[in-house]
Amino acid sequence: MVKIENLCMDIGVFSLKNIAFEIAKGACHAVLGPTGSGKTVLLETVIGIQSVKSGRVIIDGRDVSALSPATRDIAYVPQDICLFPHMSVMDNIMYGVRVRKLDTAPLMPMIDELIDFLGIRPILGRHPSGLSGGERQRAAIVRALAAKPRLLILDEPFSAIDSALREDARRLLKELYARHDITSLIVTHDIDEAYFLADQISVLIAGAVVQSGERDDIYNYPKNIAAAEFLGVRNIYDSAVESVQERSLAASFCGGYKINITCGCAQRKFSAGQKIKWAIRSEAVYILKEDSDPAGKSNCFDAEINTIYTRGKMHTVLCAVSGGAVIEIDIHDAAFNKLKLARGKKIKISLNPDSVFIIN
Amino acid sequence: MVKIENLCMDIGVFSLKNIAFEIAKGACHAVLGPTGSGKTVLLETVIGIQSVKSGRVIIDGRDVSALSPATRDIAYVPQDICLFPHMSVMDNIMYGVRVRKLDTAPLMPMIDELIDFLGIRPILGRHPSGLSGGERQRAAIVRALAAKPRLLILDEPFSAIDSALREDARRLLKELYARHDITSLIVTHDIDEAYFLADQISVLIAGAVVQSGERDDIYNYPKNIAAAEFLGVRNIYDSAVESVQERSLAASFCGGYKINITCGCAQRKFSAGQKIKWAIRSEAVYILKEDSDPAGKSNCFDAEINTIYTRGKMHTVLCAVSGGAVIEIDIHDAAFNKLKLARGKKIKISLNPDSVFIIN
Amino acid sequence: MWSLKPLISMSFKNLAVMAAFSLFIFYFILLASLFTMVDASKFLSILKSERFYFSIKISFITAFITTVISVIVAVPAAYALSRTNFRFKPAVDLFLELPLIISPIALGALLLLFFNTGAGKLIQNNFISFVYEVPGIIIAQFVTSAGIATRLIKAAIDEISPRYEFVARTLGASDFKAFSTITLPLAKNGIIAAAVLTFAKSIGEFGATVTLAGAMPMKTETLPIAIYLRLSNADIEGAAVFILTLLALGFTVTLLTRAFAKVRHG
Amino acid sequence: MWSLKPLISMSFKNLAVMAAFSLFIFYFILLASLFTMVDASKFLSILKSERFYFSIKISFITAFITTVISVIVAVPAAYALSRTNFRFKPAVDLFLELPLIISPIALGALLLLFFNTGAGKLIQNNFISFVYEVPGIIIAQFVTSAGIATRLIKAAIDEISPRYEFVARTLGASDFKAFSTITLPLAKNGIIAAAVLTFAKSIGEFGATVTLAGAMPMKTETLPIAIYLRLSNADIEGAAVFILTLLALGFTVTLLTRAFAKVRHG
Repeated sequence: MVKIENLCMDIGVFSLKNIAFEIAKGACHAVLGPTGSGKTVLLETVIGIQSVKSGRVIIDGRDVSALSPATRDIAYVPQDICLFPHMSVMDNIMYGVRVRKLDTAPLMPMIDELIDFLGIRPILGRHPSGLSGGERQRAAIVRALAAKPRLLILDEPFSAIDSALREDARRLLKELYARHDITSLIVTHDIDEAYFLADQISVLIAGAVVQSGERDDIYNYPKNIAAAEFLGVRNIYDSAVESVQERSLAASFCGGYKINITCGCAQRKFSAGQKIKWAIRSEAVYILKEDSDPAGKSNCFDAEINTIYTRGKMHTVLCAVSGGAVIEIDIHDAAFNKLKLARGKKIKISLNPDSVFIIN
Repeated sequence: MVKIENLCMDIGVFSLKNIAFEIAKGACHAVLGPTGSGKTVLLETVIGIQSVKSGRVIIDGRDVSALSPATRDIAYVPQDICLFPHMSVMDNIMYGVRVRKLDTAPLMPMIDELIDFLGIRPILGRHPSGLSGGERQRAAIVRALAAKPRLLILDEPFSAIDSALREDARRLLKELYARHDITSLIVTHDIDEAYFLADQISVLIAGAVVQSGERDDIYNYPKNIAAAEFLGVRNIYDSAVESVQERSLAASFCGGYKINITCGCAQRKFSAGQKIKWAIRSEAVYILKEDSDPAGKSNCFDAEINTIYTRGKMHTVLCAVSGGAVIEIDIHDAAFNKLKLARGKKIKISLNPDSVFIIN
Repeated sequence: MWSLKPLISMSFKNLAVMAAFSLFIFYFILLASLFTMVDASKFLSILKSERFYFSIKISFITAFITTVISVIVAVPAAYALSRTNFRFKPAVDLFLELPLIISPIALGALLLLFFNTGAGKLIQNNFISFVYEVPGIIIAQFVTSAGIATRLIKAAIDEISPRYEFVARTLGASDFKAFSTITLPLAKNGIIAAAVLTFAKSIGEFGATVTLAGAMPMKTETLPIAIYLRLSNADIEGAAVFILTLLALGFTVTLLTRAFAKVRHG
Repeated sequence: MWSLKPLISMSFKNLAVMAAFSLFIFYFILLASLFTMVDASKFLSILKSERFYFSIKISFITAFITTVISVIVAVPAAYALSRTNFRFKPAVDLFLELPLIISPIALGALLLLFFNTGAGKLIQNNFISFVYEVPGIIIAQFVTSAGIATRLIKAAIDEISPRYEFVARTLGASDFKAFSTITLPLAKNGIIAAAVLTFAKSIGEFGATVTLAGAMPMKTETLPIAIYLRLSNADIEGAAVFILTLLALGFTVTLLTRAFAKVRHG
């Protein structure tokens, strides 16, 4: 298990503040944050290139904070891959084994398996300069794993790969994680990538972790505005608590509407009249069929379509609720066509009370 | 109207071969292609920085192929934006007007409108170094449009913008196109971006346009393997034509299954026994509800779920059809939950005959 | 590596820092030894002498003229080398690298040989005299610095993305307008740094100057020539004053170019 | 700009190319004038003379030793300046830039002054004699080239992403191992180019050498000193042979460094 405890860093004007999270053995943890949030500095601190101001990095019970990178047992694949350009792929892979003077024999079966699994046997004799981004990345992953590190760190793992090939690269990495017991930390600005690969996610904004937890919780229930906006939540509304029940609360919505929220037991902290913000992801808003009866459903509103952004798989519909607020809805192409949506059309929308959440 | 006619270029080992497409007045045309396909060279040729080997660039009836960039009436926003760092944003915007010694007065109303629409009035006095990627891009677009060019060219328009802010930037540009009569050529490797912004798309692979046409046609019916794979089509199958009807044809599918294809009138070209490849986008494959009766639906198959990749909005389900072939399905989160999908579950899938297409 | 190995493994970085410091100390000791030679009263009397004033004046005037001419030629030449492709570009590029490598005395000697040819004599007799004259100082400085100035300014222009000019040209600017309104202002600090360095190099030029213009007191006696003449007369304390002057200039120039380099990157 | 304006607007690029060519032609004419001076029979007799052979030998031996010492010191120093932060780094950096700017004659004079101090005399009397001796050539070349070699090698190391070393260290390499197995091989061509340039500079060094080691025939008579001595004796044809030798060396070296630079970027 890897524990990051209250890590603090100062580099010039930039600082990391009390970074803390854990990575369970065999799990993948993603640090997700925008450009300039301090992701790379954090990662270099964990690796041991930057030294900590305070706090500790503990790997399998051993405090490595004061150790050199060579003895931390952390493998690292940087954003630009950095295969050693003057060595063949095989020499790259064996670099760590050789430099540590490890016995090659017991490691070879696993290395061979990795080579085959990642499909780089045909390029073992080649030098990095002629390889594609994907080939380089796979070679770098085998190099990183060859000496059985306790933690694998990937910095923006797919940025060096052509976007059309990223999906395959992601799936391969996901499968690799499933087959081998790899404890991994990835650092990325891409929400989809973090969600796809990681079990837990920490959101890093301006040098501080604003939220850390299970992937689905982070995705579905961001806890504050900065995280919500970064995670692409587009429906955020100022509101006030109207009434608090045992397992839900009602809050105001534009034009005297009410919205029911059942998310978690969060309502305990709230009292009637309190100012809050509530939010819902655009894909959690449903457009009801014209003939459906909204009576049975909660949080149903009449709305009129303002704007439609068509895309490939999902379209975005912006509609104004009668009270004036604009709600954004992501809708699958099939449903979009079935509902015959068009600008100016009057629709009924429904917000699942479980999907509505409160942010600070 | 802009016409690119049989443009050929040679730069060292790289060449552009017979590039041809048209951009209707007020339309946005996207050149979509992977890294190294020649997008930037094409664009520099249209601008006039590279000279053509053969072929012509015609803008509103005028052959500009031999003109200098200064007299082509083409505005250009490069990938790295390139606001002049030693000038204020306002001086950047006015550069073209001043250098052409145009009368400022008649242009100012439109420039002012653009400034306000793109929200850059507060930064007019500032120098580019302190601005965000989005602010720079908006300033560069105003600079490009200030002297009313006949064609606006954007190279990878959103690459300089943080991914979390790209959606807003895209929508703003889309609205700008809707409000002003801008004829535009964008160059990108991002399928979603091209689909979102453009009316027509040309797919450029290895220096040649492999397909050019309306956005939806390109997205839904790529014509050859290279385009289909680049455009993210994951279900492609070798097959043979079994029978040809007036408005559809039947083709073989693994294990003796048959698949009906109604796409266009393409079947005219085919005859029974001919080897073909057919394909379908993953979001066009539907999973039927357990209680639904497949009798009425065509192209229904029994399948078993192999692998599930969960994401935020859409999940990917890989399932094996009884005959052995694997079909990939993209499914919206709500439907995914409703259908209670899980690995090993037996499902019924349906392929809409209109969504199945034949590629070379 | 044998016996050094443990030491190296222990702290390779410290060893590297030590190497840097040993070089520093080497140069520092040389400078320090200068001050053991300087006698305050003699120092002042030399500073006040007309001959010192003459050396300063002739050095500054010639170096200034050289710098102006070098920059005027080097800016367009650097632009051509950085931004355009033309025939014989590799040959031109190669020739401009020569003064960086070839001994200044060889360059001075080449000038001397040239002025001994028919064409050279024609120029000498009908236009300006160079050999053993002040214009000879200027041309000697020019021949050793013009190539370097071109390289430095080319490096400054290379750092500026050509896309700035592309954009300016699509906005209606001619080649020259795009250069003068965009590239030139952006390269300004680099050009100034190159000019300052050319000036400093010219002030310190000795080999080519002594060959072409000779070492003539109160005539072609630039600061380096003055050092040479004083040392020839075993006037070590006298030489020290001139060395100190050159060093002070050198430090000033280094700090100045760094200030400009910082502005450029900032 | 007044009357030039139309010309400039017409073809600014051609004007820039013309500037580059005029510089090229300037240097080319100088070279060409050399050949008007060379008399084949005299040329051959000098080439065969013992004195020419001595100059070549002493130049190559001293320049080779200087290059070896410079590279040995410069590689770790450059690494320290490129990759580590240490106290007084700005001061060290500043001092290493001085030899680029300060007149070689001032540097030679500084050496001469140093060997006139107590410490200097102690070294001269008990270890090696430098003043007017062959070791003086080497130290004169070293003082003018070590700083430059460090700068060039630092530039080569700066080009290599430090992340290569980071990766090597996470894979278990010590600082030194990461340097010797990754950075050093990657900087190899840059270091070779720097060594070749240091060698060329040392071959051509005149100002510091003439000051410290003097111009003594058949003793400290390097190629530049030989040119100086021949010109002093008005033996222009003799000087021409030596100039030609230096030029040939200069061309070879320039082409060599370019070949290495190309390999590095390729």
